Amino acid sequence: MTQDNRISGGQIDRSRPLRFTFDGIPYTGHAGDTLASALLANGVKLMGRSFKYHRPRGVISAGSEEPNALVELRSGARQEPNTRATVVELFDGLQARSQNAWPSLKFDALAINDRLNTFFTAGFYYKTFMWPAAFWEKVYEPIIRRAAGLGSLSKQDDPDEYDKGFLHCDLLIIGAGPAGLAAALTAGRSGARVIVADEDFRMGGRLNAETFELGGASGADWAARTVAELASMPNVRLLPRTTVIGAFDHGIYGAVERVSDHIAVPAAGKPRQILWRIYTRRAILAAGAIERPIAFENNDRPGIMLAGALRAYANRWGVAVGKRVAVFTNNDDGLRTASDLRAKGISVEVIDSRTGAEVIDSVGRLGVKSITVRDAQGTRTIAVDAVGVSGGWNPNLSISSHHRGRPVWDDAIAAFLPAPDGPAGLTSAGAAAGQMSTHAALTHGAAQAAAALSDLGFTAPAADLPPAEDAPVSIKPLWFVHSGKGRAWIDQQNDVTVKDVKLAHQENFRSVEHLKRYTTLGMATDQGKTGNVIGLAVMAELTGQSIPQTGTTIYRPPYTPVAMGVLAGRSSGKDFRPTRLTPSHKWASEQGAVFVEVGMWLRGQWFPRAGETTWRQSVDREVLQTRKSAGICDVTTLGKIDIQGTDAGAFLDRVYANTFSTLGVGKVRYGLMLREDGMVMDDGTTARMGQNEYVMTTTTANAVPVFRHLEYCRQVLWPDLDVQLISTTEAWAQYSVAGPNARKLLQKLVDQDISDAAFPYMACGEITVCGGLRARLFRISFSGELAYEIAVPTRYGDAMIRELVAAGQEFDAVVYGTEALGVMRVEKGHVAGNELNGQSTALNMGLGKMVSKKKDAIGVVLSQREGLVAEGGYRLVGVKPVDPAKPLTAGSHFVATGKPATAENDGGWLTSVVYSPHLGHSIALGYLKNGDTRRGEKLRAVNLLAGTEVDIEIVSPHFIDPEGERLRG
Amino acid sequence: MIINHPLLGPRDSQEFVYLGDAALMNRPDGMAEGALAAFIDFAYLRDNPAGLHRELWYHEQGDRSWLVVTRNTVTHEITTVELARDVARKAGRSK
Amino acid sequence: MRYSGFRVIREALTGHKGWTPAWRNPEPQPAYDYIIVGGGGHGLATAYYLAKEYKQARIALLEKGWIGGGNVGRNTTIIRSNYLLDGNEPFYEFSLKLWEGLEQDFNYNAMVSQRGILNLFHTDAQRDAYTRRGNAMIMHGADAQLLTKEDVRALYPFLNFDNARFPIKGGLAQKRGGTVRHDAVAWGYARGADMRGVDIIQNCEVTGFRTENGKVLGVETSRGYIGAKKVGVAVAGSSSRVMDKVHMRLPMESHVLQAFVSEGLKPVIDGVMTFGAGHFYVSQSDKGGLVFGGDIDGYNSYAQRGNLPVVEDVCEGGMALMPMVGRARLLRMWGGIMDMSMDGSPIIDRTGIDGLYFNGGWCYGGFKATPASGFCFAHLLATDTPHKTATAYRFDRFAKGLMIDEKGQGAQPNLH
Amino acid sequence: MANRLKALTPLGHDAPETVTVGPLTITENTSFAMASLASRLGREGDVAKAAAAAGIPLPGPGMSATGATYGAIWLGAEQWMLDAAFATHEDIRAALLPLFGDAASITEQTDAWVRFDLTAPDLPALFERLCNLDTRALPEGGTTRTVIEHLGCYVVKRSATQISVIGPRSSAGSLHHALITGAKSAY
Repeated sequence: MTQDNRISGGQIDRSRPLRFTFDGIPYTGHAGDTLASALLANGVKLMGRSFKYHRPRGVISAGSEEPNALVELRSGARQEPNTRATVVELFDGLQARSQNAWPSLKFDALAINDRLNTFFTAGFYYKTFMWPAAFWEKVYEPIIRRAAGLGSLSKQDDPDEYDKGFLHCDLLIIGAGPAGLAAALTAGRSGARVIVADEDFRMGGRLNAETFELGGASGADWAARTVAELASMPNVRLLPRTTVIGAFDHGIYGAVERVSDHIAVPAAGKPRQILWRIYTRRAILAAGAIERPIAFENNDRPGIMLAGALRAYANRWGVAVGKRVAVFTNNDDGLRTASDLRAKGISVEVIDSRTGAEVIDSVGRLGVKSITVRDAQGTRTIAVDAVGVSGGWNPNLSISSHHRGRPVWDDAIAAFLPAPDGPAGLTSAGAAAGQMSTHAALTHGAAQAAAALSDLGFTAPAADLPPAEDAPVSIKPLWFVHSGKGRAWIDQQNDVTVKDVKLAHQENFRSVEHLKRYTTLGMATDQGKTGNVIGLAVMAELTGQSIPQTGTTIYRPPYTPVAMGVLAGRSSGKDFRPTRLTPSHKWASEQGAVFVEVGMWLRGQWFPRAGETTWRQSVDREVLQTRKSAGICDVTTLGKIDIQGTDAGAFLDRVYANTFSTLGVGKVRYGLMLREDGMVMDDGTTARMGQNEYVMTTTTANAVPVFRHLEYCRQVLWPDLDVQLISTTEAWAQYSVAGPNARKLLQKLVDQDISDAAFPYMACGEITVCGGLRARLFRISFSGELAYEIAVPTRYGDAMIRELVAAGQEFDAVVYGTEALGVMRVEKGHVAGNELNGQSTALNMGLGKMVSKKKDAIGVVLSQREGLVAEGGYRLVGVKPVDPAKPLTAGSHFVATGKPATAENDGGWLTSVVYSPHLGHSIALGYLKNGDTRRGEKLRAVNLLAGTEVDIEIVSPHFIDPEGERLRG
Repeated sequence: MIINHPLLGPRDSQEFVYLGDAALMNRPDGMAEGALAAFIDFAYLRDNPAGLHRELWYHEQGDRSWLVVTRNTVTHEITTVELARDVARKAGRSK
Repeated sequence: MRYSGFRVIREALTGHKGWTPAWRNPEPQPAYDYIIVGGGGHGLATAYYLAKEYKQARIALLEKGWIGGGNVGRNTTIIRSNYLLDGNEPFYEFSLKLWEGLEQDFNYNAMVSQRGILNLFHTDAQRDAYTRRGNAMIMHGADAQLLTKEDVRALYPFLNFDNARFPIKGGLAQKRGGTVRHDAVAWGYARGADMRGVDIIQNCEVTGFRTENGKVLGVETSRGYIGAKKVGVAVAGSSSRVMDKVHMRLPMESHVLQAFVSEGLKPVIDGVMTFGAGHFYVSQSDKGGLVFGGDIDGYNSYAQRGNLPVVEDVCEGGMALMPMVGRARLLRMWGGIMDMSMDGSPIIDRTGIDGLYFNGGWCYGGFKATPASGFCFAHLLATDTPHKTATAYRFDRFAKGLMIDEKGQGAQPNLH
Repeated sequence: MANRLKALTPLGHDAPETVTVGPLTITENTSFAMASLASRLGREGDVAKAAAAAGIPLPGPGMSATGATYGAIWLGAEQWMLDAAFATHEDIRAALLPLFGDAASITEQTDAWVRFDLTAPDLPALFERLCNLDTRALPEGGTTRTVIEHLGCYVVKRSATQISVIGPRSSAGSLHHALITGAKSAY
């Protein structure tokens, strides 16, 4: 198709034609076009359908405020719903489709809703669809949901990358129109660090869309020259295609740079978009103003648009939207559209409401064909193919209200101005501050920059600004045309009409928030940028109050909708969070280990051997062989904290419920750490390596919170204790070697004597291995076997696992993973993550005797509250099935035999369940009410989720070696 | 938010972990008479003011210092930032 | 006026002239039997049930701004009763049952939509905890199902099953969970209460309580003194501010929770889903917007707005769970003030002052509790005894060591 | 150290790895041994004296410094990370203990970290995508711990064209990946 509506002029590159399709039909445009301007150049006015009534709609704006021209952009996994055609920079090969229409944009079946509009008033759905009760979910809602939404997601993974970053500046200037550029020049020349962000791909703002001159040059040329000068300044950073989305606390702004949205596919390694967090000392909002329409009957037909947009398409993009144009305005700015279009040879009729003339209706289903005008002479119909409407301009103050500051009304421009109590450090300049002429915008921009810089101690030289038009705002407010019974649209996307506001008023939804929520006014993808003030004005008239008395509209971030991908940045897929690898990871990978995520860590879960087809075979072998001979396990992930200082022992006495200051040098003790509320926070062993030197281990999960807690105790609670802390979790590769042959195995590697006499149970010390490598040895056991943990500098962790495996060969030693570790700790009756659930006390765990009441330790006092020590509370028990063949399930609840499985009979639950290959059946730990007195009792373990129940017997939680003979062996 | 660290200057609050009211430094003596009542008050009751709030932040991703930050809970404006250890000592906490 | 489909048709054909205000704007009377402070969901529901179920009269509800302007108007609309602990589950199940009959009860279509809630799990420990919880739910008369990874895949094939840092292993589902059109809940209760004679007084801020000999006499307000025999406070995030007027320190902190909605999209997500390896939960509204949220910002705040780090954290969770949402756009974000209690569970109790009652500490779970909270608070106000499903929600549970700590995080509100 | 074991680098190889992305070179540097030094309570003066005597610089907050044998990074109040050539100071703690006696707590840290040295003409272009640190304004020697891709890392500005990132060793791979993808995006 040819670009029939293309006229001369504009800032498009006619030497670079670009091909694109809309609803499958091929068109061409030019570099510098938006999708909207290119479609309009090709005579396409119908671009979408409205949300509720499926009314045919065209573009009404030339910017990000667009409510109507939403398309699905691109295809396949890159499909992008609800994209505003007015901000899509045209590229070669662009594909766009209309949305929310079926079977086609021109003939949309759901346009039936428009015929039934009298039933679909604001809030009608709250009053009906209630009978019969079951029908809402079965009948009504599915119909409504099918009709809901605008565009669609692809349901495929987004293939693009996104970046995030941080920028720092003295002054952020939001918007690069005349005010923003003048501010930037002033600031740039002062030497301050300046960032200028503009959502457009071409900086200049309205200067690119107007015909008036700045000091003899066209506005666009002046803008281009100024941008070039700014670009040459090393202290100025220009961010075109960058939308500042929100003002956050303490001068932090969010901004989205669209790096690759103007090309078909991002270059390799390059992001589609970047989220910049901009840290500013000052910011200036120079975001211009947004024109608003005047509501009249059937004011939503394709071809009826904002007057300023109409002339922007003509001036910037060389597009005549229509050949017979009407301009309906209540202010002088609308007249500019008429004069600019006439200068391009287009016939324009002006309906100026200030003379008493009004447009009262329009005709044309898929595009406006005529309007009805009422003036002193009466009513007449004018044939048109485009209408420009100007109801005045609203300062684009969105960001100034992000901290919930209330905008203030200004009668002179009949619009709200930015709140005086906006975000700290933010001022407004130019049209965003109500300075509407070009001259005012330039001088105000420069002045606001100078003021901000002066606050920061910079001296700004006076800017040499060109002379420019300085026309006053001449407006006589007209918000909506009072006429017949038809509908006049306020919120075009959500189909909110003047009538809806009237109904809301009638039903007492009069506060602005009620109005908004009841009618959905301003809730569409444009967030009411063009419509909100009109809605307020209608309500004001109905309540007999002024607009500011009726309320203000404040905006929330983001300024325009933001792709969720860019807010996630690179934290998606496998890179959602970093991965921590253990020192034996390389070796384990070579063995074909199965890994499991444990927090950020990847740990070996089990190590299958040839011939093993189920995980149980591997785990059973690892357990049995460890108990029979020896097993090796990487336990590096346990937190390690180096605690030194002359008061280190006293410190440990306060953070552990049990006593540590009495621990001898070269000894290890199991410690129980409570939260101040008396619940168990963590457990682990702490070794006394020297007089003033301890090494604490924490659980893998709590390494970070425990360290934080210890620092709190050290710095905040007892600031004069001589204690120093540092984490050494990563510094040491630590392996557990367990089983009857553990000593023999280790002795092959350890250079010193580790006989029971030389290195008894719960001993620790610094040793060397493999001919002189410094290492640490701890004789501790989680499995219940004779066991050691040996630590070597992490860089030798890989070599050490290989040494251990080699040394273990003669004993048929195995390497075991977290599953076998779990089996053995349950067999031994040690509590772990499932028991350390933050809801349990030491008493619950059967460790009440460890809580020393002779000293003031964290959590001791509150652990003694009546409800926590009362009879009948949960106590740790062991559980075995009466029939060994029956498997148990963790999370099953204890129910007395013969009682129904209801809450009254809920006796507790099975916390951890494993299959014990040693015993040949399932075993479990559990919390059972009064469990310490119920050994031998028979109950049921009920799992209602699976519909199973198992007869069980309550036993000691120590299934293996309750006397601890093995570990002392 | 930005916390003006007394040693390191302005740092993003993302580097910090928040604990709560700085009154959490006034841990009662667990061996004293009436300790239980004192601990219940200490652990569970808060002024929770709408306005100036002295609160504990931990520079977990920085220098691991605990800070007392005075911040307005309505505007989020931060007026003072001190090292918690100094504040604690001034308040008479020692060993 | 009774709402019905027939009424909608009749009004449509006669120009909608017959619709009357959904509630009146009465002037305050000098005194009432009951004053409810707070025109949020819980206050409105309390007034409604006090009038309807407990047949009380002379009730006023005082709201400092406009009704429904607090958290009932700014939440993620989820209803569920998938709680673990004995102190909570009967209450939330009672609430869910009230939701199930609510629209017919108050003659307003709040779009109660039981499309199910699914809590995903990613580790064996999470599976064990959800098994414990699911069983507890069923034992309390609620519904629960444990889904396998394949069950989840059948429901939501577009989730990240193959390239996940923390792979999905299954989920705990409650089919009766779902969503409700949040604003409509406030309006439905307001209209129902108004129809039963409750005076809903907007723009009336309580500035103090008048007491004598440990008994409440009435409230000072921005519109003058109003006497009352009993006063019930249900002001959520403002709880500490209001109760400070009688010098009561509460076991809670006020925190900001942000919530988010995307642009309208054709239906992709049928029910409610929570990610188990990050902070993200999501549903899709009847209008097509993805409604989602995550964790609280984590610092005390009364600002009703949050900051970017949490926005980013939530979207990271969203992308990790369903990578298709990269190209969906976040449309709007907002912040509500949560009355975060010290154990993550609420309080519905008497206070040290005779005739003054308190309802709060809802954390970020207040919306789903709205009907039962109102019902139980009305019960307490009318009978001076706790409702049988709310007996654990007492102030003294902290002193006694009877915390209801679902997450096991202890006395740190920002971790609940 | 006399033993028969073979050490691996943090990235899991026999020798340190070097990667080039456009103008940027990322080098895994294993040539330094590290230990933390924390002054005992009230012994700050002794620590300062001992350090001065041994030629060990103890820089102030947010800074690092290099001496003849030892370099130092400020970690926190009265706490530093000292480094020295691995070849001569593999057992760095043993070397430091006699210098400070009981005035300081010293903990070996060599293997807790991975150090990447990044060299490029315009490093801020990369670092603005990695962390919230104004590397343009940071002075030479400026050093701070901050977050890179969820990981707590020390960033040490050695010169306008060289910055070291010292991160947790177990996440060396993830950190390396983040540096490379960031570089591909930035350059």
